[in-house]
Amino acid sequence: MLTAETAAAWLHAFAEKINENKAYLSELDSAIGDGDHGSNLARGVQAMEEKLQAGGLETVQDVLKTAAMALIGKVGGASGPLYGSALIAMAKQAGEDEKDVASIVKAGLDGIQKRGKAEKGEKTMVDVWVPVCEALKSGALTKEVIQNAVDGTKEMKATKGRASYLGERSVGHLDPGAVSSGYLFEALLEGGILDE
Amino acid sequence: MLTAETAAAWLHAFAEKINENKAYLSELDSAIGDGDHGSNLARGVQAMEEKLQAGGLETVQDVLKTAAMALIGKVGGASGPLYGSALIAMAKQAGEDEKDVASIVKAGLDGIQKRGKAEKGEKTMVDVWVPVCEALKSGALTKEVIQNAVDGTKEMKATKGRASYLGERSVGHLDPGAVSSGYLFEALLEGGILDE
Amino acid sequence: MSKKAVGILIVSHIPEIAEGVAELLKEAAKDVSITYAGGTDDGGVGTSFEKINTAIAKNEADDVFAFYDLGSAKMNLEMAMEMSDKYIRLMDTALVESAYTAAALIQADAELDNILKQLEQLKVK
Amino acid sequence: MSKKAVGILIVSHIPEIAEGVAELLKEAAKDVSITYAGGTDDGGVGTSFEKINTAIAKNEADDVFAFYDLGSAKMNLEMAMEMSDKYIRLMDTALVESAYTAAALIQADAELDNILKQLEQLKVK
Ligand SMILES: Nc1ncnc2c1ncn2[C@@H]1O[C@H](COP(=O)(O)OP(=O)(O)O)[C@@H](O)[C@H]1O
Ligand SMILES: Nc1ncnc2c1ncn2[C@@H]1O[C@H](COP(=O)(O)OP(=O)(O)O)[C@@H](O)[C@H]1O
Ligand SMILES: [Mg+2]
Ligand SMILES: [Mg+2]
Ligand SMILES: [Mg+2]
Ligand SMILES: [Mg+2]
Repeated sequence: MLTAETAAAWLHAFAEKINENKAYLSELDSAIGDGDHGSNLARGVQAMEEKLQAGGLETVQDVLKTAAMALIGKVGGASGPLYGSALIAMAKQAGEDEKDVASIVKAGLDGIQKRGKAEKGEKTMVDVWVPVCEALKSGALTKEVIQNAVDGTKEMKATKGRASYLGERSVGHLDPGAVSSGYLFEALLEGGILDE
Repeated sequence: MLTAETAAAWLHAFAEKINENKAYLSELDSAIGDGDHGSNLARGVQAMEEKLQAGGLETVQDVLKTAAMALIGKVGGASGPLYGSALIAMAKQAGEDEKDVASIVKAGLDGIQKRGKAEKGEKTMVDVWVPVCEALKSGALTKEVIQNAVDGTKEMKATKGRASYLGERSVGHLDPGAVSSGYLFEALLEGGILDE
Repeated sequence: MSKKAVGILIVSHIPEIAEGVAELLKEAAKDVSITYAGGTDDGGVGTSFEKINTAIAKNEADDVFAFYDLGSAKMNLEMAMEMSDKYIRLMDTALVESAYTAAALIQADAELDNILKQLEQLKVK
Repeated sequence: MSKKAVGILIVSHIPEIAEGVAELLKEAAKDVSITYAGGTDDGGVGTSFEKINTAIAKNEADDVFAFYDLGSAKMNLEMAMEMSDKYIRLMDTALVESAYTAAALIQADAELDNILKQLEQLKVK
């Protein structure tokens, strides 16, 4: 169940995955971007962890909004406003119904798309969020769904974000933002939030 | 008559006029450009004077070429490569016939146009060089010809150089490079080079 | 239109670019309010929502042309715009060239329509 | 095409812009030779024929894309080009955006034709 506590634990697990894979994320970004996705997010989640640990957050909405502000303030790259917009939209939706994880994540996707204007198939984090939203809706989110979505970005040609400068040359590489979004949803699964 | 001595004297008189009118030229450039034409040329003619005074220049070609290199090296603005290209072309033509001032100045105009691609009527120094060349050819260069050419730039709309960013807003102001070119030709007249 | 009515904001991933572009513009537009935000909070490569907010607030105009280098700067700019009371015109035009054009035209008291028309031709994003 | 076969030259009126653009490009193109010339000989606003010559010479490539900010930089660049043995491709494209595009594509081993085609769309001068 999603509560202020499990939401904080979810984001904490996400932060741990980012920290563990910081070098890998930047390496992926080196191939088709500017090589900073890992360090951008590591900087962001560190600020997020500090805010979350400060405590005093009583609702899911509070937790998500606090995380959003930290990421917006600290990331420095495109992923900052994108994850930030996702979390702001998710916080707002959690204010409506903090138990409905599928609707909350869907609101996050809408936030990302409002900010970045990317559609499915443009080799961005959207290519993970879309199938995850679908799977959440039908109660069928699994590690495999996430992994397939992440891997699916490999053969895509980037038409949004920095990788789009490379055109055809972006094909054959995983999208770093898709990989980091994969961590977010793995952390969601592992946190048991979706269990009845 | 144009000789190494009178050519150096000509350029020296030009330098003096630039120094005297440095503030005015920059003020003109403030209205439709970036306000540095006077200081650009002052820097250039100072370097030119140093080189010319070092001596050892035996032909008109030597004098003009030395002046060219100094201006190219030091001016820093568009007028550097323009006056520089003019003087290089003039030096080359002087190598053919150092007495034929009309042909030498015409070569200078060609050099300016090769470099800057401006035609008559675009509110640049070309609008002074063209009528001066015509007057030199028919042996009728006067202060009035020069002054009319300079003043004529006032009502033109700039379509080349920095002033072209202003479009219609450039109308009503003298072109600074036209004014400085006016000084060059006044110095030519005053130096008695054209006298039989 | 007063020269102070319309301002210019420069956003870049690199502090030196943001500052340098403002300097270039100042040469041709000494009376125009030009503010800038470059780099992340700690001066690294990237953009900072906070720095952009500050640069918007510091601009003396309430109607501001905003120019940026790359897409991620744009997203931070958009977030800041949404939180500002000022009218920010986000331009998808060539950073240096279009900011210079706008600055020179504002300085010369050009009409807003005229400025917009000129900038349209510099759209590259 | 080797990454070192094609280089990039940045020319600006402002030293900080030239250096900053090179820094921005390096993030996405760490193996590409990028040299720059900004400001006059004495560090003022303008361009320097000498500095441009040096930046051309220092570039490791013999085939160099050259990007500039404003027209007077272009004229100095052209003079320097005429005196260099290298093949300099003078681009009338958006300085920051097109230099970034070229750098990213060279780094990714894109074909020269492809790079030229992409840059064509960024022509603003
Ligand atoms: N317009 C967009 N819409 C959705 N996601 C995007 C967009 N632009 C970039 N991204 C995501 O952001 C990731 C890059 O993030 P990051 O490296 O932090 O930013 P930057 O490109 O500014 O360095 C990409 O891998 C991609 O997933
Ligand atoms: N393309 C061109 N062709 C001919 N003359 C030009 C051209 N561009 C600029 N000029 C001349 O140069 C003058 C400006 O010189 P200056 O202020 O030294 O250069 P900048 O514009 O680089 O600051 C203009 O007044 C004009 O006469
Ligand atoms: Mg990146
Ligand atoms: Mg980045
Ligand atoms: Mg000037
Ligand atoms: Mg200048």
